[in-house]
Amino acid sequence: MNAALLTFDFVLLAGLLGVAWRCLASTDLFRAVVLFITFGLLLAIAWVRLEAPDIALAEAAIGAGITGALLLVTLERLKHIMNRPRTDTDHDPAPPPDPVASDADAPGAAPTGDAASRAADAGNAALSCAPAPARGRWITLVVTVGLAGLLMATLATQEHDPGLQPTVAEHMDVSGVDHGITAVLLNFRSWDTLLELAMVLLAGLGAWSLGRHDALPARPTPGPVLPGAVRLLLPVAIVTGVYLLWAGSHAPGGAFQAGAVLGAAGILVSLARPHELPDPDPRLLRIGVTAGALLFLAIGLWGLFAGPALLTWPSELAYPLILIIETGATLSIALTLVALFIGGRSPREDT
Amino acid sequence: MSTASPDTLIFATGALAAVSLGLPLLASAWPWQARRIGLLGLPLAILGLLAAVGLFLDAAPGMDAPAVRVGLGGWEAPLGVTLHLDGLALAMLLLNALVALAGSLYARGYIHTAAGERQFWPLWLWLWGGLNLLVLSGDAFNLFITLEIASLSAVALVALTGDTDAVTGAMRYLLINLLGSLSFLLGAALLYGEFGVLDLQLLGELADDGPTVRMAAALMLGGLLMKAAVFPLHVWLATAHASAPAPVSGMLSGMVVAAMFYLILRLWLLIFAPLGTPALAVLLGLLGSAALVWGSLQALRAPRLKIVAAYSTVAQMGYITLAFPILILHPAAWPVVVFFAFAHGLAKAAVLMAAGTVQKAAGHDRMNALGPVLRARGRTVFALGLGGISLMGLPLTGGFLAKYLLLEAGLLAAADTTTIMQVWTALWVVMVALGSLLATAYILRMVAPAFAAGERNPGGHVSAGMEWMPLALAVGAAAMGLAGASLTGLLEHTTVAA
Amino acid sequence: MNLLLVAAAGFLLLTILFGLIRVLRGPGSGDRMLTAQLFGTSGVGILLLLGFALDQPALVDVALVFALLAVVAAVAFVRQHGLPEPAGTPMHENPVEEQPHDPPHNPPEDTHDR
Amino acid sequence: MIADLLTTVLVLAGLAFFAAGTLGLLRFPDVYTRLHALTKADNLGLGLVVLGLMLQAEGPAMIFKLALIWVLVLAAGATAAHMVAQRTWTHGEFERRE
Amino acid sequence: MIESLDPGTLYPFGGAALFALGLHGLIRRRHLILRILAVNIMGSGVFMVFLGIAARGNAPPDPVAQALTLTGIVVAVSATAFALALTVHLARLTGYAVLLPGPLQTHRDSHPDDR
Repeated sequence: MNAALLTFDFVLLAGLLGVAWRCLASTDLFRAVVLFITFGLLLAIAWVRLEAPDIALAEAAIGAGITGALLLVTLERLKHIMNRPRTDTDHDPAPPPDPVASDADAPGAAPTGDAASRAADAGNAALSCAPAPARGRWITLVVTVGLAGLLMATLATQEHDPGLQPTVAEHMDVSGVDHGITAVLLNFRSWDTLLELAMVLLAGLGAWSLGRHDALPARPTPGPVLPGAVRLLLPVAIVTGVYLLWAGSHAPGGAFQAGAVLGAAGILVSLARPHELPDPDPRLLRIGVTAGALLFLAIGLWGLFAGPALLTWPSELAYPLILIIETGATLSIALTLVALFIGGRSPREDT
Repeated sequence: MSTASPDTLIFATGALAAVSLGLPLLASAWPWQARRIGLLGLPLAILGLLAAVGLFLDAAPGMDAPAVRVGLGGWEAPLGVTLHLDGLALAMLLLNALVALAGSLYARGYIHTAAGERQFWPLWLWLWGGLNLLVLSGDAFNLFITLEIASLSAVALVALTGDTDAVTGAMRYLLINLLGSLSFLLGAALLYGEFGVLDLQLLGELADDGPTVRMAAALMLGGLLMKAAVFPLHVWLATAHASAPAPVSGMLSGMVVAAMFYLILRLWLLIFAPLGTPALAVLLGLLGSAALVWGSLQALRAPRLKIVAAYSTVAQMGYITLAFPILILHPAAWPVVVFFAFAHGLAKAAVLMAAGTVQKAAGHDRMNALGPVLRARGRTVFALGLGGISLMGLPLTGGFLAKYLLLEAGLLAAADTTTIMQVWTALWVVMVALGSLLATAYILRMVAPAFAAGERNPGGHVSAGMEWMPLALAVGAAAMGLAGASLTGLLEHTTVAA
Repeated sequence: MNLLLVAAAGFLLLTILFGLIRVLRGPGSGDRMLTAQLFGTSGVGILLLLGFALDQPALVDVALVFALLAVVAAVAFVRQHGLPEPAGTPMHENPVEEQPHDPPHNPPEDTHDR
Repeated sequence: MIADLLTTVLVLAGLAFFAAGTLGLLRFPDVYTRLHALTKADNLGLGLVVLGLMLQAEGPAMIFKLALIWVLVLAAGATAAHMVAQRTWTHGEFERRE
Repeated sequence: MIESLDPGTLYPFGGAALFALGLHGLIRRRHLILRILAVNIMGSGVFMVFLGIAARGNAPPDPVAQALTLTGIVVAVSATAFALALTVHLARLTGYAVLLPGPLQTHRDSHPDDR
């Protein structure tokens, strides 16, 4: 049995390394992105093999739902920018050289293939990129292989250390939940989780500070397939999100996985857009994005004044407090991920 | 027993952390009032900080361990995240407070469009708060997250001006930061793999001389050296610092780079000190000297005021890198690094903000066409000059005090080592002197047009804050020369690994 | 029984690795997207088989999330987002009034890629 | 015992369809034929595996969850295949096998 | 040999290899999207090392290391989302999505007044 599992592990690791190598060595961006999505899938399976279902859940929700869609839309935006007729000369007086001409000689950039797919990607010419420059090839290879060797040698010398698992098991009864990871995330090391919510919020603020997002008119589709799929998937996604949030206290799940699933559902709706997206008042959107972290800190302050230190939950109140915090965090994360996907701040903010 | 009982200090530490996170969160939730939240909240937070310093100074002699350790969430070291407040942390909090306050009052006049304020102030408070939390934290993984928060807010602020150079610089800065943070995290992972503990102080007690600690040291210190723009990895600094809004450049050159060196010092004092070998000392010395020479030469060549200041940061960071070889031979001299961070932080923030004022007034900052504006604006030129003098290290300024202590430590270190190391230490001492000479050259190049005769044209309108703040910082940098004793007193109470 | 399930999961993993050939060679982006969709399904299959082989019922939730979100990437691929910027409000107008030093330098001379 | 035997048969049949799907994906000449291979692997391949696993499931909740997963994968496969085909059809000129 | 290679020891080696692969890609490739993917792959390598450490030995996995990895994944996603937004913004400004070579592009010595 564990011989079969061992071969499974070897094949999985070989697949991971192969996909990662091909992804970083490809000269066509779209192929790199698809390989990266596959890499995320294999990674989730690797986390399953490492007995970390929570992380596999997060990797699945974030890898399949958020990062994949974000990369694909970024490629579309880059393609739109590159192919836009350069009328606005104030930014770039000399029009950039034609991409296809300069990259025609790049090896592997123009594979032969059936006409339809090739023609379908005429617009993708902007997405091909030159292979890595020749100079400095060997030095980087030697450095990175040396680093990998050193890391593996160091890891080989480390014998098994039980880590903090016994201490966590010891304090589980006081933590208010009976799932190890949620107890660590929201009770023992809740300061890390609070700062991590701040990090998600900060990424949203940074993306908003760069500029406004494109216009988002309704885009009715000719056929019934997409609206039908959205109508089916949306309620199931919301129910799954709430289920994951609820299950977090006693089984794999929790605020981030639920937030990512709800965020992915929001991204699906903002992509399909059967009818005009509700454009919320910018002030409410800003409060909504910050609510998760603010609520977390506010409840934590109570510990600062009453209890021994900041972020202390009294053990009998721990479970309801943790649930409230997780709900707030889920909503804020979902909102921020959709805002990050849409790209800029809403034009209403600057009027 | 001490007069102020430690639990007021524990409350103060917790309150400092809560305010450093609360202010930015409030500003992010209500960006329309973010400017008012910043201008009211920052002074209050700094008053609280001064109170905490007072409490700490008279409670510290009585406390057994020279640091206040707060287990957040009520969970003690190995399980929970601990905040670690000692003399070194308080000194860096003070520096962060001074530069942030001056930057905020400066930014009041510098950014006057409503849209700009809504974007600038939340990110600005996140940068200040992130650096505070970085200094307070005593846990390896928590340091990774605070590093990410500080770096991301700094990158977003650099990209705020929206012109080509700013966004290019911001992108390069972001990639370097992500690389640095990931190597820091891998180092922390290796340490956790070996010792099963993440708290820095506990790691210091457990750390031996094995391959894991050596590899973790290489990864963590390498990542931080990248973020601190030490010589071979400094490429990102000039573009990012030169094209950012002036208060942000001041904060970046003044505090962010110094915070990275603070973290290197903290890890060095607690965990990695026994790894210091003479070979490492020579390597760091060579890097520092190369940074000094190369940065100064670039500063001499740069056509724009802000770029001169940015390259001078690369050069001055060479000084701090030079301090480490002397530290390896003479460990007790570690306060030199903090003195340099303070002197350089205040002086460089003054110079960059003054350069921002000149640029705002003249419409550009190309040095060969700044004569009229410099001649007309006495206060700004005085700020530039005074900050420059502290960078040069002329007597009675903060820069002089730091260089003097470095030279003194160098001579002490040279007294009791092998002859080869004495030769190398002598070389570092010579490099420090050479660095001062080069600094004099590029500072005078910046200020010289003001003394030549010629027409005077004050250029565009500049708000009062933009004139007085650089001056205040420059005076602070100079006055720091006289306040050396109190800073040393504060730094005495710092946890240093046995 | 568990041995069979693990072997089946391994077989599905091999089908994914073979499918990679189509991703590498596939001339058009449509082919690559289809292959990514097939990998999603095989991924769900592997997770379910492993879930029952190692009796970790949580893996069924992971498979559920994968099944749910498999369509998001395909929709993102199809629904291009390439819409024009809002009229009259250039995307990168400077929120912070920074004096533009001067028009940006002309593009670099050496070969570059995009 | 019967359940284990049935599960084995069903899972192996499911694998056969997955293999057929992958083989079809590699061998078929153009986009439109490849998507048929993909959808076969979806509905029948996974369907049979899910049926096989249902026999091993303990409670009705797990059986329902497995069925839900299968329906979702069906929907995802159908939608993706349709949209990809539509996009290739509208963007690329029609490619017919002479 | 077979028994000693449980996931806890095997996967950290894979993680180290992924970290090095990502670093190689980050240094070599100059297109920003590929560099962001390289950073993500490096991050996955670090998380694989962390989770490998958590799963060592036959004791139940260490929840602290897994919680840290979850936190790291969310931090990596937000940093990636911001990096992609910055890349699109850079492409809008300069027309290229690649960092131009050379340390400093802002030398204005090519400015008409300076010549």
